[in-house]
Amino acid sequence: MNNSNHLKLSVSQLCCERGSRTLFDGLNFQVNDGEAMIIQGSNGVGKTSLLRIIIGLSLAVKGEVCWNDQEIHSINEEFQKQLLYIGHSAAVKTELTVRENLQLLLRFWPNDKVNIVELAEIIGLRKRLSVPCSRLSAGQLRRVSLARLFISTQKLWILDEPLTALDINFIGLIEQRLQDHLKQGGLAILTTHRGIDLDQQKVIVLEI
Amino acid sequence: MHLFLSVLNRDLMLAIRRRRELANPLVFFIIIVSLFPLGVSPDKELLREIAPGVIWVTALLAMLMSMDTMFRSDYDDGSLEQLLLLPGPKIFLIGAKITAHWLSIGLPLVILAPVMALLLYFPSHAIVTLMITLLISTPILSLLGAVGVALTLSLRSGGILSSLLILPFYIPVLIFSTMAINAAADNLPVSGYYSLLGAFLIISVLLIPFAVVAALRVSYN
Amino acid sequence: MKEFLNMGGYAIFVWSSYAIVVIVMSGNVIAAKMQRKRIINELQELSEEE
Amino acid sequence: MMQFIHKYGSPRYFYQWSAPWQFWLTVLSVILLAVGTYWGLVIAPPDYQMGDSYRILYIHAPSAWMSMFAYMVMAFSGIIALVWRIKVAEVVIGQCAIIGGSFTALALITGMLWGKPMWGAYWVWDARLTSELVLLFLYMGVLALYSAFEDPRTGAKAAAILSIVGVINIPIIHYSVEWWNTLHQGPTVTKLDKPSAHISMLIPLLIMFVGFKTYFFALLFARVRNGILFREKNASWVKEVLELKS
Repeated sequence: MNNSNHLKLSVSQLCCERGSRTLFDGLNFQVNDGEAMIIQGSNGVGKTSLLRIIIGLSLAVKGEVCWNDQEIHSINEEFQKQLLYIGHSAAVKTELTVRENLQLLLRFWPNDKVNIVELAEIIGLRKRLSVPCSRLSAGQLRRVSLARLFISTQKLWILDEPLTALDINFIGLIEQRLQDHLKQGGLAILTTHRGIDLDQQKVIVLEI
Repeated sequence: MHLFLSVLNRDLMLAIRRRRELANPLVFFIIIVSLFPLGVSPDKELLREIAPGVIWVTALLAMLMSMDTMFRSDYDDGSLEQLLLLPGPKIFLIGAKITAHWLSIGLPLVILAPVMALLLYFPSHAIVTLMITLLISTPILSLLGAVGVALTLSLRSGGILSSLLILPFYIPVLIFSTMAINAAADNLPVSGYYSLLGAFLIISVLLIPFAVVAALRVSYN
Repeated sequence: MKEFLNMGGYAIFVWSSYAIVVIVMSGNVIAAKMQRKRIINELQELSEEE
Repeated sequence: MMQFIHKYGSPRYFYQWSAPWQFWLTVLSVILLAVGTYWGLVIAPPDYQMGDSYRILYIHAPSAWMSMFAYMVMAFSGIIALVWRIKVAEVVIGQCAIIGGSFTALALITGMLWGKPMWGAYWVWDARLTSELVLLFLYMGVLALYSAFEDPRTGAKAAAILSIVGVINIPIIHYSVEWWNTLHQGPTVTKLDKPSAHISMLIPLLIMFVGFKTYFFALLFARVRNGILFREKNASWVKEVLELKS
């Protein structure tokens, strides 16, 4: 099932409320392997809430999210094995050094093809491996958390504003990585304010 | 199990980095206990009388102070949601975090308690009982505290509220522990109290992690 | 009647406790009624806006 | 079971079927409380040792009992709310906490007023009073937590978890307090408890119990109905109901 190349994530009749106001209702879409979906919309329309519902962290009021036609909470384990989520907080422990943070990433999401030094090379922090992350800039912190993308064996990428605080050439790197991921039959759902250029016919844009 | 160990390892590593912050509850414990002779009276008899209660209540407060460190920083920097998205049963994850918290706060308290007991002229033959009750009970305090913290995670002033929620649940542990210590001081048998506290511990270990998972789900909704 | 009110010397305690109970229980009822009024007004304003 | 709960738990349907219940329960509670009070204060003979002061128990005991009962109801609806995600159950939690809290306060106050003549002090660390006090703390916790969230649904879910943990703990707390009490206090104190069994004394007590219970449910229905109206303010059926009202 997992390594079949017919993966899809489908959302049907999704409804989300915050307090008394309804963020969105009757939301439907489907993303197939090799496709990326970019969610756009002004602040507070519920982009992040939608992502949190898709990854199964918070529950929708109505409707369901399906991974390969199975409701995600019924296949929690299997779904989470395929899931890579990066929220807009970096999830980097500032008490720890860059090396230790990368070690943590590799411990929780193992990938024996990559070693720490290569990884640090890719995200351009090779020389800062033993610097505590509290001394890194916002952009550098972001890169540490985005290192997840370069060790990822997961098929479904959910990225919340991945490009914030990044410099141009690293943005290029991320876009390249996304392209490869889609080529290898992966799926991606991301929110972003600034445009991101990917192979256009593979991109669905959702306005909420 | 692998999940449990790796999370435990992670949290302990973080605890070592935060040791100054973690020392605060212990310092608090020492200071408050030594305030009592100043506030009440340095009278040997009286201090020996109130020692179990004082040490226990203070230890309890010190634990409460430290509760927020269990999830707060992970929640704020978004790594808690990453952990919750790891494949595998969530109760192992929670169990690991609670264990780490106990190892970094509860255990030091257990080791510190005898010293404070001596400050209050507590009879040395009962100090072992004091330590054993703390050893059995502080994990229960960590477990119950986890529920409170998890419930109030998404709130601004979570810290104080969570202690309000949890303190009443500490009462049985407090009662039985202090009763055990008093019994030991009077050279009465204490094994009955141990088995009761042990039973509490087992029940808590079996049930509370599920409550914590549910509470975290609510906090993320 | 007099010694009924006197409650065998326990008048203050008996009567004050009964009084408090009456106050609180009726207070609860009134509170519920006011809550209802408040909500209905609010909802009517809401519907008038539309 | 599930269909049953979903049917009777759907806000609209609940609002309909609860209306007559609320009415008749109110009537019943008024009658029972009136009869019980009269009987308890006038007809029932004075107790041979406590004199007339024991008449306080006719309101103390039911309050104490209802304070426990309300917590049970709260926890039970908490389970329903968490397992089946029933909106009505969520509403019940918050409203139940308020009512139960007031009963707990009543039990404490009346207990103290009873204690003054019996023990010569307004407060004695009697097992029953103490666990009542702890119960008050538990209610305070639930209320504080419930009101801390600006989204009532989240608040209700959080309060549900807390009250379920609480309901497991209450017996433990109760027995630990009892034990502690028996160890630290001589048995000389007259225990705060139901009057020594004499039928003419027990009948009014029973009437009061039932009266308090019906009162509780009447009030609960009223508050929950209000809560539902508020929670469902955007639903069409609410507008219909209100058009009838206005």
